[in-house]
Amino acid sequence: MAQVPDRDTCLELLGRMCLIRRFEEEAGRQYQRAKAGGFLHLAIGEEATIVGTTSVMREDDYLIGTYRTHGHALARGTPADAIMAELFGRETGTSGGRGGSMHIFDAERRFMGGYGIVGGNLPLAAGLAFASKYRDEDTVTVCMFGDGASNTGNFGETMNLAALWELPVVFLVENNLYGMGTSIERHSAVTNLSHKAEGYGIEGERIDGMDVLEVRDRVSAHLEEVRTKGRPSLVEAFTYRYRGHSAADPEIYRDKSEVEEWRQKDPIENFIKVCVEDGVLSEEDVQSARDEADETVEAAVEFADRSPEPPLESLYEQLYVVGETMGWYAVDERSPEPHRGELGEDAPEKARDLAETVADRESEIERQHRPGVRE
Amino acid sequence: MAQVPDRDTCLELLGRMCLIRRFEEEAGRQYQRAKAGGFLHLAIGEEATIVGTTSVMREDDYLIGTYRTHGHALARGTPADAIMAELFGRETGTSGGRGGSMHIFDAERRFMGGYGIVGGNLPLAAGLAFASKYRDEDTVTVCMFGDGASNTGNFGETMNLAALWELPVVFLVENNLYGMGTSIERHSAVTNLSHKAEGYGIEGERIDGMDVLEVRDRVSAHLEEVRTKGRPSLVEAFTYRYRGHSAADPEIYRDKSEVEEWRQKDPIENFIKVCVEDGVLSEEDVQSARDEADETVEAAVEFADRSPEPPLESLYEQLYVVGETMGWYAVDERSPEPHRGELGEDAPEKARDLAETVADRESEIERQHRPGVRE
Amino acid sequence: MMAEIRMREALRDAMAEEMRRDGNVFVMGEDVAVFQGAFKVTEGLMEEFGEKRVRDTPISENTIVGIGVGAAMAGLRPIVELMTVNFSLLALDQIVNHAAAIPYMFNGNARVPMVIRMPGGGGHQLGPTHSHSFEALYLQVPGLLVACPSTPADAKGLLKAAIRDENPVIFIEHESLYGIKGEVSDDEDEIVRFGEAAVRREGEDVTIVGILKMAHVAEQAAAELEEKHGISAEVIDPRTLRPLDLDTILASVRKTNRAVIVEEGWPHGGVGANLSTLITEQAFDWLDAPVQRVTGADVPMPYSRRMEQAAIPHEENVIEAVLAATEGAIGPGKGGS
Amino acid sequence: MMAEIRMREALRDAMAEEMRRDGNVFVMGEDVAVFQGAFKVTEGLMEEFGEKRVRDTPISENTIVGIGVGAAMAGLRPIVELMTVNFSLLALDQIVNHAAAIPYMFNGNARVPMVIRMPGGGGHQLGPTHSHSFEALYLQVPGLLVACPSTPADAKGLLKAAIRDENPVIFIEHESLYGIKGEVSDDEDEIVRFGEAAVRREGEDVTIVGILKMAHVAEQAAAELEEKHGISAEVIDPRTLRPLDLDTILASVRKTNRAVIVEEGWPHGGVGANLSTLITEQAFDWLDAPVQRVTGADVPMPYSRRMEQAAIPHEENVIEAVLAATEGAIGPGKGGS
Ligand SMILES: Cc1ncc(C[n+]2csc(CCOP(=O)(O)OP(=O)(O)O)c2C)c(N)n1
Ligand SMILES: Cc1ncc(C[n+]2csc(CCOP(=O)(O)OP(=O)(O)O)c2C)c(N)n1
Ligand SMILES: [Mg+2]
Ligand SMILES: [Mg+2]
Repeated sequence: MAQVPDRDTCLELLGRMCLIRRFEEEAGRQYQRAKAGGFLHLAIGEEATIVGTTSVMREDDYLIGTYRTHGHALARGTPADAIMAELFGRETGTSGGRGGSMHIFDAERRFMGGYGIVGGNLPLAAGLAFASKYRDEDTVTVCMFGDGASNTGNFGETMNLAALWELPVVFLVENNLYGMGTSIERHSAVTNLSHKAEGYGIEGERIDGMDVLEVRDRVSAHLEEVRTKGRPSLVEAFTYRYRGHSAADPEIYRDKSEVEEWRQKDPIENFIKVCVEDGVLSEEDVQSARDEADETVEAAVEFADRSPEPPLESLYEQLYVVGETMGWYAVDERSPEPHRGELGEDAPEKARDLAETVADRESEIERQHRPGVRE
Repeated sequence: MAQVPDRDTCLELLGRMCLIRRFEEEAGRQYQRAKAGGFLHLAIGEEATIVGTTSVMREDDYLIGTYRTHGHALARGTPADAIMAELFGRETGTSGGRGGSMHIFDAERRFMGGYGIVGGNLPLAAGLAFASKYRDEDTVTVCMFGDGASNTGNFGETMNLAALWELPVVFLVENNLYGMGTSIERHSAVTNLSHKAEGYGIEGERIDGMDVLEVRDRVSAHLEEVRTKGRPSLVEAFTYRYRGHSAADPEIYRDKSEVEEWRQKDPIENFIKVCVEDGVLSEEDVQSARDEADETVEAAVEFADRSPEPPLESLYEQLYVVGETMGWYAVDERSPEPHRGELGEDAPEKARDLAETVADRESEIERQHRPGVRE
Repeated sequence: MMAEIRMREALRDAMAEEMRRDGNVFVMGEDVAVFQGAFKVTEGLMEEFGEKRVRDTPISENTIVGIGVGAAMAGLRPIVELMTVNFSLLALDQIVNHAAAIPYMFNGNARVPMVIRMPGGGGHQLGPTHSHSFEALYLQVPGLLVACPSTPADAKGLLKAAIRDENPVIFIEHESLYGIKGEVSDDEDEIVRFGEAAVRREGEDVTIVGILKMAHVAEQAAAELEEKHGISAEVIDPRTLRPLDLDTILASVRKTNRAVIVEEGWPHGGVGANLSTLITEQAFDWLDAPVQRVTGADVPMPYSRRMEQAAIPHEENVIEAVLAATEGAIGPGKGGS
Repeated sequence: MMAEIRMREALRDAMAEEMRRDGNVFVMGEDVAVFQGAFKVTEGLMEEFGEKRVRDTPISENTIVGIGVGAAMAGLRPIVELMTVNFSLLALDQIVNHAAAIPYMFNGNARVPMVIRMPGGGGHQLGPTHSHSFEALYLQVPGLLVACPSTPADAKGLLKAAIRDENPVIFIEHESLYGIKGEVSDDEDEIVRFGEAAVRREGEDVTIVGILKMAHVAEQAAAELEEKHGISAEVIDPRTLRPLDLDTILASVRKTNRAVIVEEGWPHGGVGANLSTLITEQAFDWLDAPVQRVTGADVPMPYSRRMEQAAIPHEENVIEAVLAATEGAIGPGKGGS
């Protein structure tokens, strides 16, 4: 077992993990209240993997993740306000309400995004790392993805290319034993994922993703090695999500008892035990970490709630950068207005017109039959 | 070194290898004469890998390959006539002149096709094997592909799925050290491809692809194992193509001396030496194998030459099967004829009309600027 | 016998009936077995047919489709479920360069009798990577058939036809329609043939063509047009886009002299653009106004609720387009009926 | 200064000039470095710029594009070459769900300034998997720009613009045009802006719109129409399909009252269908005949030489369509000019 770090570090780790836990719980609640829409993938249970990793990253290192990355952004320092606002689809969200829960983004903190396509972030990670190397910077990219993603074509392609080009990436598999409702034995021929990239020349290590200190310890070693040797590595963090894959998952694919077993390894409770036993933190420290998380999340909900929705006339904004090389684009071609190409300019009023006619209602079908979207 | 087999087998192996060599040389010549068009990928140098493999396959085993598969079809027993006719774009070709050199096909001999998309045949191979397993047949699928194809997303996906579902496939990499003009060290992080699928649970073996007896020996062991244990395996045959990637390759990426070195390991010459030294074959046997190959190929050219081109009015044939569930389809929408949907029936005359107007000429641009297509 | 069932049940029944009928039919896809389908469409299938014929796959879209193609070439009849159309982009090489091309490229010596089912469409705040409508992409490809059912009865009848058909079929479902109910025959021999449009409502003044969820939006708009504007709209659901029953659409347009196409996808090069062109080419002299299109907005789908709704067509948009089409006949009169 | 150079040289020069100008520009793709490009377009680049900036890749289309996207997000300006459009289907997820979606989905907080170059088209007997024309597929996607140059000058000017542009650009080249020669400026500051069509030939009786190789076929047909039929055709090459300079096309159609669109791709939902719809919507009252389309045949491209030629449009087809458009104005006269 890794050594217990200093008090500040312990407070930091605990604070972040509590914040993620609280945030996710609240997000789930807000989703039930239909404040947040779409799919909602919570990382409860996986806090140690996330926080352990980000706590040893440099500020200029890149992080990139999946559709389950509220926690990753929080751990990187993105304000809870902006993430909750994104879940609420508000203008003040990390992605201005355009991306939603699956597409959190914070370039300032080098959280290079959550991505809805499984495996889609792997090549992007290689691209970020390529840019660092191209510019002779010694930043490392950490790419987090799921066990299920290790079966995508992108996995093999990216491992080979990253190894071949010696790109500075730590590939970190959050192995939570399931890709949606399919258990790892049913989706991956080799279930020890730390070996999965060996054929591409990338060595891997399996670590206990429930133990924030082990994650810190091992990931920092990998970061160091990748940073100095300039070669990619693979870390398989063995972890678990307590909740369903997304909000509407009936969880018929696993036993309640399995979830209970994993709860015994709870990353937060166990870390607290270690810290209190060690004496580095007191019960009061723990309580105040929890309280602070509560407050932050409560404030985030309030913030999100009073934030405005993105103005409907911004529907076509940010799609293109207009400039020297392309002076205009056609905003829309929806009848019965004339084609914008004829007017030659972007025209937000058109968007507002369209939007306002319809935005405050949903179609009949929609209302009558909210489908049992389960993902 | 593997034991020399009986006389009949030796004659068979020699005959097939000579036939492939001659066929490929002649194909190259016919391409220069513009009798064959498109891309032309020759397998000269790779005959031992091809013939060694097919010689130990059962008749009901499936074989599937790439765009470099004249030899594979020949080895499987497809008449040289039909392959040459396909290269000539004739009706009597294996694919009726629709597929060309890259898309040879012979279901009758269970040669399930050559495919132009690198890596595209890997999932198909898994599908063929899946069908065998589904039907409780003990046929094995042999899937041949290049070193370059091992970098495609399909490789990883298919290896995992084949291992997971225990599909009876022998994956055989024809490692000829180059993917087009890119040498293996420049395209693959791990250059010993026999290890490349280990992370997916498939063990591999590297064999000498220039030695037809070793190929026979090892591939038959793999076939046996796959057939009985019902698990996929990987064979890396180390081989070489003497010719350019395709007909127009200037070969600036390798030294002439490298080619010369490999010519010393010529699969046909060395096999002849072994057989003659062993006494199982005489010089006359060898000569008559060569003569027979000459004759077969000469006859194939004649056959192809006098075969008719596919009738232009068949342009739309074989696109769909029309029947119970779909009674018709729109043949074309090219102006100025009325849309066929209005007539409700397939109409070959329309195709002929279109075709005849244009077929005997090529556009000006076309004629003036035959582009330097190099692939 | 008819029973009122939901679209997802109709689809399930179609698969179950065909699997009982033909041992070569099997289902594979991500989470189709143990999880019973991301949208519950394969519910109960694993229980009835076992894991051999109802198979969970890893997340490997191109290979899943490719295994289907290979198995079909060897004589099986795979039903491949891609969890949503959004992920089908990862499988497009196997769909276009393999499934669609193989029968033609091998001169009919190989056939690819398979069905690729996939739900799509927006409306659930799934954002820019999960809300695509790709009908317009698939209808381009020769060698494919493309179905897009909008009712439980069509879903069942078309899926049964698709499974029996010898060609590769792209079977597009709409996520918002899985829950709608409708009368569905339980005659196991009944199919809906490809290439036969359905006239959902007869009318005299304008022809509205809508697909998938937009077939319903079109019907609702037609009802309101009748009620509030005294306009009699004929509503047509093509049901399949390849082959496309243009005859039925043209017959209607030659009667009404006006047409509006409603789709959820992007405007450039969309289903509407294709239909508008075909109609104009064939019935130019019957048209009293240009064919109107109502489409999704030309953006990746935004997440925010009101914005997403603004990007998706609604009855209002259809009504607006119909009014433009019926009042917009400026200039000297056109020929035709 | 102008020099007569080939299209492939013009493209190479565009890349070389922009690479000299901006150290963030680099080129990657299969066989672009040592082999100097499957079609020789990157000839000499590795020699000048070294292997760091001119990079051979493994055959991993989706990841090649994805690396470009990631590098662009981090501030580089990648030029990714896909060996041909046919293989771009393997990269479509990164192109559509990532490159095109990212700027919008992250509300402009990320940009993807990259160029994806790829040659396509038929005519060289490459058969069903290697002869695609995918312009119609790419023009559908919001977030992308789409260029399709037909002359060396446009190739250079548009590629330079594409490299400098902040948006992801699909840059489609035609394999048959690499060898054509034309006058090209060597002014390093000259670009061709996106969204500006070129009028290749002025005329009064009919507007012919053609892209890529079909822009040349259109011009040749126009010459023959003048000579043999006394018909004066205006020929327009849109040069970019996103954004599309519809204004120029409409101005022409409002003058000629007739239009013919020529493309090499498949007819269903093609470039022609899109253009025909746009023209008809905006200039309905000016049209004396339905817009005619000349397209490739609705089949995977057959290999056999004459058959392939039969599947590709030629001058004869264009002339036939123009004659149909100019004689086909039956019924009462139309309004407009
Ligand atoms: C390419 C693709 N295929 C399918 C999906 C649907 N899907 C979303 S999450 C998921 C499971 C992913 O599992 P894993 O990679 O283990 O990550 P986890 O959700 O467990 O964190 C699936 C199948 C998708 N988003 N993208
Ligand atoms: C997906 C895809 N990308 C690129 C190409 C172009 N291409 C054709 S063959 C080839 C090289 C393949 O090398 P390898 O797999 O080693 O096979 P070999 O030609 O050596 O037999 C390339 C890049 C293609 N056909 N398909
Ligand atoms: Mg998982
Ligand atoms: Mg090779």
